[in-house]
Amino acid sequence: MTPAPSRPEPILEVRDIGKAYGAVRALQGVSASVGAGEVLCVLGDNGAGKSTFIKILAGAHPHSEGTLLAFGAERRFMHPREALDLGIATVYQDLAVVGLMPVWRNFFLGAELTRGRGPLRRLDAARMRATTKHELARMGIDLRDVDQPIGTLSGGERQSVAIARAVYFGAKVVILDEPTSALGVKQAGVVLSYIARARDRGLGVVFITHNPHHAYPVGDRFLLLQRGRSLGDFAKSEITIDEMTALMAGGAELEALAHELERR
Amino acid sequence: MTPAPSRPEPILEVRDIGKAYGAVRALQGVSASVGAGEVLCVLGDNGAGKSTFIKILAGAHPHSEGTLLAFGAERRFMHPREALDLGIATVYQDLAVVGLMPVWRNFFLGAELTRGRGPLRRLDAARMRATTKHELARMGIDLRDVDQPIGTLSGGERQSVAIARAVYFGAKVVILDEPTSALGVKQAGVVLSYIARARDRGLGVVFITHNPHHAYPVGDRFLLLQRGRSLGDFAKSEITIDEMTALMAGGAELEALAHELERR
Amino acid sequence: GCTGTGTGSGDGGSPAGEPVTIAVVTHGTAGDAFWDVVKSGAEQAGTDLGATVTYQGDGDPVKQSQLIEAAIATDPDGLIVSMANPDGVRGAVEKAVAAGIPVITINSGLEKSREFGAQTHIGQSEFIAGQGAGEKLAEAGVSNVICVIHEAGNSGLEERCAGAADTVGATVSNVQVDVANLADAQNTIKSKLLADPSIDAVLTLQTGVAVAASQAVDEAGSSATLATFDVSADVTRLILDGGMLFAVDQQPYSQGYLPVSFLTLQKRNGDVVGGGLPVYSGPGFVTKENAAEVATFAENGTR
Amino acid sequence: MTVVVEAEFTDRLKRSHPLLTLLRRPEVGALVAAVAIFLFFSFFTQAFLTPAGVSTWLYSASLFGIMAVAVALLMIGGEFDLSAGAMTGTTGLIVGVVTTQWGLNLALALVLALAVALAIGAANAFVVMKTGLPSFIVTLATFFILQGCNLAVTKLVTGSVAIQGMNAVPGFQQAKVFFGSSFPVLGLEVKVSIVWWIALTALATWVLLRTRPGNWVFAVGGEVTSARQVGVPVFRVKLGLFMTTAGAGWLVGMLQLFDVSTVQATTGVGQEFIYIICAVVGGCLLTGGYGSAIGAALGALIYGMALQGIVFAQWDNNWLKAFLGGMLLLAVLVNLLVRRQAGMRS
Amino acid sequence: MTVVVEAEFTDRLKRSHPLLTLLRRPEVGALVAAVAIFLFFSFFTQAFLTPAGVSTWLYSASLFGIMAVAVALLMIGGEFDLSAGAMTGTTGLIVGVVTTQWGLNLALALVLALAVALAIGAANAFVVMKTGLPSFIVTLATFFILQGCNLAVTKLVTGSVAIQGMNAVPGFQQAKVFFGSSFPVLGLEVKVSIVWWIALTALATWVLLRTRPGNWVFAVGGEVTSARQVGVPVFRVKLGLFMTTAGAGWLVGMLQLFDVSTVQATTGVGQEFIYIICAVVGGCLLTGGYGSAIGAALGALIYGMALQGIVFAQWDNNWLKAFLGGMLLLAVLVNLLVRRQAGMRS
Ligand SMILES: Nc1ncnc2c1ncn2[C@@H]1O[C@H](COP(=O)(O)OP(=O)(O)OP(=O)(O)O)[C@@H](O)[C@H]1O
Ligand SMILES: Nc1ncnc2c1ncn2[C@@H]1O[C@H](COP(=O)(O)OP(=O)(O)OP(=O)(O)O)[C@@H](O)[C@H]1O
Ligand SMILES: [Mg+2]
Ligand SMILES: [Mg+2]
Repeated sequence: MTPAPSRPEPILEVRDIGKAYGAVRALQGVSASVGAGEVLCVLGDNGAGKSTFIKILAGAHPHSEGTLLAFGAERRFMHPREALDLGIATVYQDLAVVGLMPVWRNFFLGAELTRGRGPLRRLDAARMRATTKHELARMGIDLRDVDQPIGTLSGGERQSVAIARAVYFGAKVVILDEPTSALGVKQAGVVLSYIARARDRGLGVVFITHNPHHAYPVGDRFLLLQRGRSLGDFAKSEITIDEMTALMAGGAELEALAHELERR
Repeated sequence: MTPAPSRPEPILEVRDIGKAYGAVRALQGVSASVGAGEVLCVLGDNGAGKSTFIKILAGAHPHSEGTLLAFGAERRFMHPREALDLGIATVYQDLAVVGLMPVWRNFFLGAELTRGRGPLRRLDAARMRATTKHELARMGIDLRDVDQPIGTLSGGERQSVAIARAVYFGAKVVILDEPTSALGVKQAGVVLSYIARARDRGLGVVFITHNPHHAYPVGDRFLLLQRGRSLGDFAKSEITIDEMTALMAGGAELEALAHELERR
Repeated sequence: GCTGTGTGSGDGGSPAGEPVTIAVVTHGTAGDAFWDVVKSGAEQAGTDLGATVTYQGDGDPVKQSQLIEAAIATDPDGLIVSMANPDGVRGAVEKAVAAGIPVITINSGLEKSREFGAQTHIGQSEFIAGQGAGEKLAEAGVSNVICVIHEAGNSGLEERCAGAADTVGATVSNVQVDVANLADAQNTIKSKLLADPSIDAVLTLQTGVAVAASQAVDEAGSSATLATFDVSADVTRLILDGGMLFAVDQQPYSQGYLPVSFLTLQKRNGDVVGGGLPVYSGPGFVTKENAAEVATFAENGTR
Repeated sequence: MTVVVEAEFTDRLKRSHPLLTLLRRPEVGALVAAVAIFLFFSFFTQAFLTPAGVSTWLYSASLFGIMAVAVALLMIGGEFDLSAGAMTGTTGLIVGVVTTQWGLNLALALVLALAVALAIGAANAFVVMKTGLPSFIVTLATFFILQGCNLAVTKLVTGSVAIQGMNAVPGFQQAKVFFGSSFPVLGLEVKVSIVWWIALTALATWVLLRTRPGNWVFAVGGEVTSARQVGVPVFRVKLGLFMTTAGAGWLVGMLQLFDVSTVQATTGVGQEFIYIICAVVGGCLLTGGYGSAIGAALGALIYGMALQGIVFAQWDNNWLKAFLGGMLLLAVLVNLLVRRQAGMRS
Repeated sequence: MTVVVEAEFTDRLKRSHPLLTLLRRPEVGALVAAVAIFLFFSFFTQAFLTPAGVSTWLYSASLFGIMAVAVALLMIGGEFDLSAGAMTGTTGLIVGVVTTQWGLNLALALVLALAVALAIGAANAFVVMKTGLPSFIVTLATFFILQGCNLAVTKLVTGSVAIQGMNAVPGFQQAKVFFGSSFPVLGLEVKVSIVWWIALTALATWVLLRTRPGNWVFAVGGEVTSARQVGVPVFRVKLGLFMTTAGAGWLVGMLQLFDVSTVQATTGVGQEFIYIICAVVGGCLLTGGYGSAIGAALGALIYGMALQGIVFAQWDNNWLKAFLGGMLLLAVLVNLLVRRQAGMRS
């Protein structure tokens, strides 16, 4: 688990990358990379630019400064399709599901299974239903009915669908934006084990979370963002969980807080 | 901090309450109560019915079975307005903000400050802006501009606005549905200290979370839900954090999991 | 009203080369087959006489008034107005008269033309035309007539039906269809014929609807007599084939052509034509006898 | 390592009769409303159920229905096309003008008109997608432009505002077989447009429910950002939808042209809302992402039956619009009621 | 205990010129488009800038504008009212019929028409809110019903399709002072409707931006569940908006009636979309929650200027619709461009 002295070849790499939304500079001068079999955790305060960072990697927004390298070649994704085609699967913070569509259609959206050929090529609904049910069951979610609109699921159930989908389709890189935030203890555990397993299968994983207890066990490298800028990109050997927590919390007030809560 | 032998008079109480959405029984036979100066934590898996539970308390959905007592009188809220008027303020999981409206208008929505009287009664925009800025600053969020549409804030920033609003307006009871899930370490700490302070001021607090580490320090009573049913309503003295975590995770697999993550 | 910017003589041949601008504002909506021929007539007169003619139309009296006032603002040498709803354009017309612009009314509004200060009226009111059609149908001995209104609430069309009902001496019921959907207009007429087999005459008020009605009569297996207002190549063909009894021809072309030439003459030669009395542009009937000669004109879009 | 999962079902599902699943289809309300209107007019009028009567309202419904199905697809995909009505006029006028005035070969003229329609559809899609303006506004502009051009160009070329002499064009009778003929079935005179209507509804249903592009239509209409994020080719899907609608406009234009063998400059104006009404009565959401082709076809059937039924009933024609309005309201209310009964969320 | 907060600003904001804040108002695009159209016609036509010309297009704009402002409020509140156009006819016809046919006192007739309008507005709101049906469909049904009743009742009572003899009604001249008069200002003949228009725009702007109900309008249009959850009286707000629109319909009905002293059964039909166009050109979102009253007024100004400008320019009126369509597209594109320049998200 200790980082190998020679890091794997990066699959995704950004150099001095930046992004502005109109007048707001959401991200500037951030550099980081993730290799095969590596987990890059992105940590930071609210509004630090984490979602913006992964949206650039996922092709949801093109970056406005710096360079992005995917598999060694410079790229500027204009459409998520381009990233997906390279094997980069993403779970967005807002999940990217279509509320009115059944769960199974959401699961396979954009990568539907088909039967037959030519004009008779049609959806293989039975297989998609079964796969969806199975993949969700593996995450500890037993849905009564994969035909119900995904909008009627609870927040955590929806998140689980999005994660199961990304893991199922993620070919080379899986990007997860706060996947555990809405999850129960059990489901969060399952997601973490998924991340570990994806890593072990040689996938690169980019994992955003606010919970140092979720990040530290699975992460190999930690990118800390603050107000759109990088505080550094640390290997696990370079930082302890407590240092990390302190950096994320922006000071030592946390200890005081813990006492505060108990006082009445 | 240990629960007093005699519990305070309940402000909000439910008995055998239940709710069905069409064919889905989201909640059944749940009883619990919260008194002044008490924190009731609601814990449970994804889809356990936590959000449904608080939506009943908040008046967002009327319940379909059982009884709800507010301040000793039986009620069936048909509109959130009715709950608000009794001094019950809620932070919904989906935040209840209007994306296109400026932050300060969202903060005061439904309870706007005004100046002048009669036909000249008008919004006191300056005071609302200042208050918003101040209340958010107290939570550790420094917004560049309270006039920007709240939809352009990051997920956590938006959550902070919703929480700050509920705490500011909560007169008797504050209900929080996973308020810390999208928050950074610092902001989560601030929210917890808010809960503690509200409790100390004699407010009742209903607090939903997936994080036992967030729940245990501030909670007085713990309602555990599973698949729409109650696993029990425990006082803090009756349960330890580890028991609680185990109950929430539905077993002892968690230990195994922690090891799993480290293995490569 | 005289803009008097011109250099005087444009083309040496014409009696007077003085530039003349004439504004036409009717209550016809753009694309209406009848008013389109009026427009053609007015524009042709403009070309023939070397006058500039502008044409506008709107069926809503408020909007028509606005168009008239806009026309007044351009200070034309003459104004031509149709008055389906005389009260509605009264203010605007009187304003033009007060501004010294000679006004001629056309088509409908004969009764009020003089009162409002117009010099003369050209054309024939829709009601009179309807009466003419009614008489013709009465000659054919019909007893149960439907009158097909292709634009709900259009007062001109209502007047035509009312006029026909006035003289036909038979039951007349109005049927509404949508001129923008001829295929469905055909359905509606067919439905009506099926619902009431005693219907023995169909009076349409527009050429396209007339064609649709002839098919509807065929498909419903009805033997109803067909008649229409206005003329087109298809209608003359129907008349020649015996599929239609007659077409009322209000000669819209002259309703456009004549007032423009009158006003041009007045400007260039001081002639005030009509002597304060109305000029009737109709009535004309196209029947099997004269259909062949009318057909050639109809193909040019001038009938 | 595997996380052990118990997937046993609890008693949280009250009931789940298979019939109920069927009852939750979007078109079920429209079906009930259609049956009600059918029974009503069958009962209260003489001519409604006669063979001639049936073929009249079926034909009436088919012309609305073809467009309604296309418009429904587009609406499910989250867009409107207000130029759909005027398009039926434009295509008819193109064929009319180039054949009667310029003597072009009829088959060529048909292809030309189709090409123009598809190009306009593509232009709509292009402007909507590239500018992000709402399609309601963009296609409203297209509608105005088409309406103006229909009139002005027709007038310019033919000197009048309607096409005359279509049936003298060589090949007219052959083309009429496809677009304007009718044939007897069980004593009914069935117009060929009814065949087109049924075929297109079936095809659209199949595409929507059983193919990938159909899946994408729901996705782009339901949540366009999400669809884009999971890699759905949003632009291509919307382009296809706008072009389908335009193509349907061409088809209806031809059906009308060859039926009455004339076309006027005002053809189709105002019809665009009828298509939307049919789609909504048939259970499509105005906000997109939900609906069905069969529903839209049923919506058109309701509209056609009501329109002709009112005539059969010989009600005072001046009230026509008021009756239609009342029926529209009734149909959507029945629709709502049925869906609520089936335990759906509206 | 207090959490220490450093609220210092970082360099994450690129620029924040106060002018930019102004430039982000919804109506700014419409303002630019209006200026462009004004300059265009001032430059290319003679009559546009003459006093008579100005008062013509101002008057034309004012009638659209009054409704557009009301419709814009409703649209910001997340609803449509397609019966708004027919309502101008209904109210005018009510006054016309009861005074000229039944001899009712004019003042009473005015109040009666207003009451009917408000009741219809309330009925719209009621059906929309209680059934959850989209207002687009509900008010479309209302539109049909009004259109049918306008025609049928008018014919029934008066025997024709227009009201005649209004100016013989006692009190007509007095009422005309409020609704149909005009007075000279700096050489312009200013119709009183222009005063109404400006006053209503100012009032609507004040209500929207400076009062609690205005705040709620944005909220119910932007996110109705959220609004309900924070205690906004959603029903009351929507009720108020529908009634405001109906009331504006009454006002415009009266302005038209007393201007030309007649009203036809078809009055207002088809105008409802022009109001929506004006609101959208003025920067309102079709999906609700965003827009401005001034913007809608500017949209109406653009429309009025274009409509009359085309007349002044003496372009062939067959092309009128095509020009209007082109201008509509241009106006929304300019709008978009300006807003993008100002760094807004569309
Ligand atoms: N579409 C947008 N338009 C304008 N500003 C935006 C937009 N999206 C994000 N921002 C701003 O950019 C900054 C970074 O946002 P981002 O969503 O990347 O934060 P984050 O690190 O993911 O926060 P969180 O932990 O709360 O999810 C925030 O200040 C936010 O207000
Ligand atoms: N509007 C709805 N219609 C139908 N079913 C619903 C609806 N809302 C919730 N449900 C169902 O009710 C159950 C309980 O949902 P609820 O949102 O209360 O769960 P939760 O405990 O808050 O979960 P989470 O931790 O994931 O937020 C879930 O199974 C969900 O699918
Ligand atoms: Mg984020
Ligand atoms: Mg929840």
